[in-house]
Amino acid sequence: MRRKSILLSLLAIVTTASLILTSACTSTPKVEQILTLNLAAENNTIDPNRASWVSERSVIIQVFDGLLAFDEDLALVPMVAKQIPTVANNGISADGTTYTIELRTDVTWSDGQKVTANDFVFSLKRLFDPDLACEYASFYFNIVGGEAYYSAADKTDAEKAALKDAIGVRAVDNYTLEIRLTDALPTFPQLLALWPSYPIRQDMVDAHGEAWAQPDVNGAMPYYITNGPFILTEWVQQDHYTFIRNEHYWGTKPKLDKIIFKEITDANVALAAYQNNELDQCGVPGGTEQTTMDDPVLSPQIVRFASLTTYAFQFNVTKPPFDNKLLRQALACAIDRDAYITNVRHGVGAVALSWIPPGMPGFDATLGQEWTFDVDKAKELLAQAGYPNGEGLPELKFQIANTGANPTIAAFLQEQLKVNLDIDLTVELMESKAYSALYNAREFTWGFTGWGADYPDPDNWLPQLYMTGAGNNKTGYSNPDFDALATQALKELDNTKRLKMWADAQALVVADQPMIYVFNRETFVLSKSWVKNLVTTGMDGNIAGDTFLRNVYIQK
Amino acid sequence: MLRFIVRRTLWLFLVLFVVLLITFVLMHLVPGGPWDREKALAPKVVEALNKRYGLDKPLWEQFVNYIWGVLHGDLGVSYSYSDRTITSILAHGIPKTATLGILAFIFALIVGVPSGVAAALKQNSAIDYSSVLFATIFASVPGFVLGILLMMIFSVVLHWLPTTGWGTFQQLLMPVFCLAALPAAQFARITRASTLEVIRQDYVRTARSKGLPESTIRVRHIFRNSLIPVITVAGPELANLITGSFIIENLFAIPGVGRLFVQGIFARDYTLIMGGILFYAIVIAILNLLVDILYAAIDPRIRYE
Amino acid sequence: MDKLLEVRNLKTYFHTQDGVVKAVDGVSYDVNKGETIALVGESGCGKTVSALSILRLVAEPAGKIEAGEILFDGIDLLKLTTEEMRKMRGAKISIIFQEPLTSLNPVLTIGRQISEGLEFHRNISLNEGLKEAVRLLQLVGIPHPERRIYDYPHQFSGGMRQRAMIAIAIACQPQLIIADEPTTVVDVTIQAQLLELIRNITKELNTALILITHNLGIVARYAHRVFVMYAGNIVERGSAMDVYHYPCHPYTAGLLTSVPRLDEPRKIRLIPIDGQPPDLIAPPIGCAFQSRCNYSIPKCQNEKPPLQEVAPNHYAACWVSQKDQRPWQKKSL
Amino acid sequence: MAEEIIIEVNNLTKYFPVSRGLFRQKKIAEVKAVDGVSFAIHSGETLGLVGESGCGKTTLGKCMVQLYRPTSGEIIFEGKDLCRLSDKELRPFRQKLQVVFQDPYDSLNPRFTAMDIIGEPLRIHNIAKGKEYQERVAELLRLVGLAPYMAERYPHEFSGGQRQRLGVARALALQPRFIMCDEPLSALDVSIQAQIINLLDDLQEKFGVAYLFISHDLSVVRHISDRVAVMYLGKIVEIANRDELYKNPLHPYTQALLSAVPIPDPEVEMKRQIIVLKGEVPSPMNPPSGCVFHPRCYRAFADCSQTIPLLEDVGNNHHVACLLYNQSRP
Amino acid sequence: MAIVSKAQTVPVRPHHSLWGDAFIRLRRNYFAMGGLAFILILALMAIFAPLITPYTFAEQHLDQILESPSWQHPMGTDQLGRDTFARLLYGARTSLMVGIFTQFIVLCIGLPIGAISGYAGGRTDNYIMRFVDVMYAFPDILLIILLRSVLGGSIYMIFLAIGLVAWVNIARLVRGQIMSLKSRDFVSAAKTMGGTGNYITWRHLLPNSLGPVIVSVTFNIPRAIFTEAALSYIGIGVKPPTPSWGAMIQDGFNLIFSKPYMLLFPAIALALLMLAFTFLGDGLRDALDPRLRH
Repeated sequence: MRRKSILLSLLAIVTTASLILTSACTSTPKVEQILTLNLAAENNTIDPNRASWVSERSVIIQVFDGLLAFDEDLALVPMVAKQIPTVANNGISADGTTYTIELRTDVTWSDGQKVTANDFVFSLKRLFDPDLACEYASFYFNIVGGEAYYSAADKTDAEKAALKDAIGVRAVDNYTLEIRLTDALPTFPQLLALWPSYPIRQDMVDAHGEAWAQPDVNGAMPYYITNGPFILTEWVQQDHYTFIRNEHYWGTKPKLDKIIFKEITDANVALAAYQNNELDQCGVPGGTEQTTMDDPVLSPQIVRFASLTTYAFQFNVTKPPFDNKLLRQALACAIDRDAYITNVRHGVGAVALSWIPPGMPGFDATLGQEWTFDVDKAKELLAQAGYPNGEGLPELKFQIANTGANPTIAAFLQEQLKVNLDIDLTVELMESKAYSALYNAREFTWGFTGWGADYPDPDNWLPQLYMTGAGNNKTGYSNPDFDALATQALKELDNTKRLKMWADAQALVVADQPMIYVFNRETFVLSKSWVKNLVTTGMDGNIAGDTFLRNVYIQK
Repeated sequence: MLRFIVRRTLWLFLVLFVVLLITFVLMHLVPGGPWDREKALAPKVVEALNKRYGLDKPLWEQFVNYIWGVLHGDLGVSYSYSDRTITSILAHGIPKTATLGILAFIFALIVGVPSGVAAALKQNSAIDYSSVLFATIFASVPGFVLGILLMMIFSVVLHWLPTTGWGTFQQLLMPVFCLAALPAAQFARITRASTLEVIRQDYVRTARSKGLPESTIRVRHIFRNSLIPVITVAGPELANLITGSFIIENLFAIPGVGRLFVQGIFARDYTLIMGGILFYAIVIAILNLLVDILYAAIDPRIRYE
Repeated sequence: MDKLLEVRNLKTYFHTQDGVVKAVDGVSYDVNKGETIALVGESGCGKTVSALSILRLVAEPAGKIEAGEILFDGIDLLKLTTEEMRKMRGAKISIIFQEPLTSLNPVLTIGRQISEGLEFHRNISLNEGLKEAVRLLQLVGIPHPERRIYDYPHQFSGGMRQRAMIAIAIACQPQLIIADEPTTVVDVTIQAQLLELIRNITKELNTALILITHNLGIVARYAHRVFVMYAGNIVERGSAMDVYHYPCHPYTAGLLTSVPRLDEPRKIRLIPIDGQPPDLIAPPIGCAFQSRCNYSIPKCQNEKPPLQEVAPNHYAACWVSQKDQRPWQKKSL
Repeated sequence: MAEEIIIEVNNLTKYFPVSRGLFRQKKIAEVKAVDGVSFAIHSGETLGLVGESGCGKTTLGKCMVQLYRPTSGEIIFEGKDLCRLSDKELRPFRQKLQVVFQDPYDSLNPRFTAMDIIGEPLRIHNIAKGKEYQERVAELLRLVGLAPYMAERYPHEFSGGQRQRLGVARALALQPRFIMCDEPLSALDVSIQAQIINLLDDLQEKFGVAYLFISHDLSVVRHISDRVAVMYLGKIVEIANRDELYKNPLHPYTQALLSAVPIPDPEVEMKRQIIVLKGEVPSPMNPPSGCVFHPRCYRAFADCSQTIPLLEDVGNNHHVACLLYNQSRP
Repeated sequence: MAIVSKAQTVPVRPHHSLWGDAFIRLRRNYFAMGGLAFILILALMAIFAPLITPYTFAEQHLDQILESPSWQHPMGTDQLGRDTFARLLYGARTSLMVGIFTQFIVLCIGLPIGAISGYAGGRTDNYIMRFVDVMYAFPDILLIILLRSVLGGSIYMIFLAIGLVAWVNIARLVRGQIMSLKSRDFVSAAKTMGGTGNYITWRHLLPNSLGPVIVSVTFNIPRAIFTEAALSYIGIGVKPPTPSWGAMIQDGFNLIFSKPYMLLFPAIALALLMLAFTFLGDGLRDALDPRLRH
């Protein structure tokens, strides 16, 4: 019996080997349309309702279409919705609280069933399921009844069911969706382009529970019925994802036959894999940008583009000594951001003097010019702040998470203060979660943060960080003028007026310097020359061009 | 012997309990929780998450619940790999990590022990010096440095081996070598030392006085006795290897358990940490027991009551 | 007489970090067929090394036989190849070591350790070897040998281990057995058992025996001829009777007077040999015993006395003795 | 001979438990190393204690100097039962009860100099300091036949005999009244043994110290002892004055022991018939019933396996525990 | 009174204590002496680093970033324009400190616990050993990471975290040593002289068990340095701007494809240090091995 099985397996090996050999020999001149990319992270979940990380989004956007989407210029375009809802086309009620969205009728799931308004209703209600605790649900708390249901974990099943029914989302008919908001939210359409609002198949969830978005023992995804350009056929956890083209796709079908996402977390190893042709795209480890640009083979393969991300040194303005605005301004003038970008980052990235990055509505290039690098001004401000030549200054502490290039930037900051103002900075390099905990508890003194766009609007950038008591306002910044402007802007339905308000609000913040803005990120990756039509946006995740992989093809 | 095994197993339960308790306490002393992120979650969300995973209960209750679950074979659900049970994560990762570890262990034994014996039998010869030097050099380079150097040579320059991943024989070569380098060096050193000691023993002289051929003396009289100290280190070493190495698994992108546990700590994935430590402690205990049994098999002087 | 073994001018040195230890420095002795001779001396005098040299078992690389001839049945053992020498060991010449516990492999059964020599020298199977082992254990007086062959050395008592060693030594019926202090680690009653056993076996098999010991009583009881060693040299040789009754070297005489005897009236005071044996790395130029000798003359300091016949078949290496004056004999009588 | 009794042993037993267990060790058996032994030693006297290895003679010796705490019985020294004293109470008595150990390699701390070793008792009891201390050490060295300049040397730089001299000097440092000599010669070469025997003799004469001289060498014991006790399997089987015992050994075991000692004279040996005992010493974990010697005894009779013989005086201060001579059987 | 005879003198060789003897044996071992010399030279260079290099470890030259080795910067510069050679010298301070202080902590915990366990024996020993069992059941690296996270960021806490995990081996070693020494006659001798338990432990047992402890420490020092390197890879090593070899290797690791020397210099330095300690440890073991005496 044992012998037999050995023989059988030998036979299998021989057959497979010969198959591989013959296929290799007889391969047609046609290039295989397979793209291999690196996700560079491991995902917790690929359930659209529950996902929260960029690498999760990278997977979800390959296989799902939402009501709306962002185009190459980050403008909204309709997907499953027939058109972008506006007051003009009756998609939005005059008070801005009721959305009525017409759906396309030709959109199908990967198993051939039609996508209907009920799929969206199910998804949006599930998003607030208190037992699921979806992390992005708070973005949608403007939906009537959402927050109440979300907080009902301790209630009885009957009460929960009642709360769920009360959520302001319903299918008017199979292809008409109605969403009611508590307050007007001009940026709500943008939220309809984000993954938590993507449709989900109720039958799969009912039948398989949370396993619907999980692989079976062999790594296959039998219940992950989706409606996007690709189908996820395989998720070998901690190893790779395999996507194939969705032949039932309603839109333009992708040119690629197959995409593979690997999960190589080490940047150097990814680069080695890229050089060994195991990956078609990879990032470069921080610090190697210049040599990559100098490399005659690699330099033509460089793809670089600005990313909607701003990095800043943020103060805890509620505690001395950083409650002193002049001190903050002095420090802002003492940092040579140009040298950092030009020398340390080899010109990759851009100096930032304000919070909202270029390429986004609300960006203002004129802001923050008074806080550029100027040692004399810095010294003067320091004296005005009450610390002439740094005398009487208490020990300055700077906390930073020990990830990526953070130690380098901390060392840079430390040396800048030493050289320019003769201030000794104590750097506290912390483990990531410990830093986050300290930071969320607002017990840090001076830290380092980065902010990337969830959606391209000041809504996502200003109120959350600078309104008094807002969830991500870690600096403790509080400015009544700003609060007043922001409260207004959040509800202003006139887009031009709205953006003007935000511009004014940002100017208030920049003047107070609760953060020293340092730089905007630039994505810098290598992409094989045979990868054609790679379209990138400022909101791309770890994979450059992940939003539009449906357009990519291979040409050798 | 059976009594001994039973006694050890009973003792194991107590050890595991204490290990879990200490881990639990340490884990909760570590600043930062599973939901702490730089981009903070809304308080409502954190509240919901805590409720979902039972983290809103008092610590002692969480611990009691955990132990109760463990006694029923339920190791809980991972927070960072949402809704995957720890059991399934372990079941998914252990075979890979163990395969890697066992191969590395075998490789280390095959390379280390004979070179140690050879070095001892030809003490102070070129073989001796070169094997010691070689072993020490490989043991002196951190695993991740060795790994990336190998990758540069075999993948980037020669294009012989794939850099990363799991599934094929070629993908195993580099990680196995990296894992095996240090234990191989250790085995070589220990074997050398113990062989040197054994060849000085009286009974080897006795064997010679009987007129036995040198090969028989080496195999029957020297080798078996010089293995005894090797077994002592082999047990923990094997335990280390089959519970995986974060560094090697991370470097070669191997979906094993070794990297999971470290990530578990960084993610404050409490159940994953506890599961990892539990797994390690059990492996250690089983291997120590095996070592003891093996001892008794090799050395008849040892008998367990 | 029929000479079985003749050792001529054997020199075995140890090369240590401190210098060359001349453990055996020009030793000659001989053994007749079926005869028992004794090598007597204190620890470190070279008696064990000279015996190990016969089997070429001196621990290399430190120890090395530098010169000399060891003729066994007319063949010079030092000229044999390693393989030829291997065939000698156990088959023609065997050895019983002092420490039976460390001399037996702890992880092999007694039976296998007895049979393995037989397997190689007689080309028999393990099973036949074990059968033979049972017979041998019976011969050396171990009860239930058919069970005990499966025991490990640690399950044997000290006396039984030494019996097992004897069984190993006689397994191939060698012509010469070297017994290196075979009873030092056992008690008197066991010592008596073992020595009687060895004597009976050697008599029965007509085996020659080299008995290495420091116990003068044992020598007196069992040896035909005696070779007294001191600091790597033989200082006196002769028949047991001659050496005990007319010691021709002051060292031998000193040994005899320094031990209390049960058969004589209790002495008020023992007469010890003062001092210590010399350092073998830098032995004195003249007589090695000179510094401890109460009878030394100036010549002793400068010239090393050769081993010369001082009476018929009685040799001694002593300048005083050669002048036919042996003050120590008068004193001891 | 009727002198002051220095140390008296009454019905002494020492059992070693054989135990196992994880936390609470359970006793599963006992090794009866010393089993009901009584005798006394007078001042200035040497009691020889002979027997084979494992017979309990060393255990007995160690009990007497309280290196082991006996299981039961008493040891009377200067009117006190040492077994009842606490460690702290014992300390003043320790000065007067000293030991010379068997192995001169093992009994000297390899990292101490000769001065440290010999002076250790002086330091522990704070007896001498500074110059006085050095003088005392030098005097002790001279006393045992070593030169004072050797005080700076380490044990490994001495020969075996010299080390044993160091051991003796250390034992003498506190001017004890009793020294337990635990096989002090067995690790030494023949020619050196006589040196140490003479040294011990001289010192006894000089200081009047009493010895318990433990040995397996009957000729040496005869030379050095005033009285001799023979031990077998934890019990004293015969005890008598030296000359009486050697001239008239009564116990079959004593007879066998004496007969087994080879005489360094070929002529004598040729004529001598020796008694070769059967078998080996049984395990003290489960000793034979009745007379513990009966399985090996060449004169044993039926009753020997039933009745335990008591140590009784058969006249001339000669005690023997053997049914052959036992008058008062129970 | 016995008389000192001429023959009672000892052979005229220079006399040494056991330590002295061991040192003589060690001196004959060229590998070990080479290792010791390397360590000492490195330590001296680390201590006198300011005299050897004009740069400090923190000094940034933003116009000289990632320069290849030259006369000005013998080992090149890093991504902030800091002199690699200077950082290597100052990093040696950290790495040696990690090695030495860790072992100091290990000894502070392991030595007394091992000694108590070995000397007291019985129930005390039993409980301590059971606790050691528990410690053994922990995976070292995970425990270090946990402790590291609990204890926080300071470099001293790295010592403590590694030390808290590594003491178990020393304790076991000392316990074994003391248990075997306890039965030696010289200990009995001290007891019969009235030496107290404390006295015996400190004067007799511990000094005699130090040999293997020293050997073990020699082997553990590089292991601790190695652990720090691994922690740096994981991202929880020492904090900037203090350089450690582990952190430098980690930095260089990221530049392996563009500036390999950034990895090679610290990696080679670390490997050499490891080799040096290993050779020294081997030499010490041979020199202190009591069986090689006589």
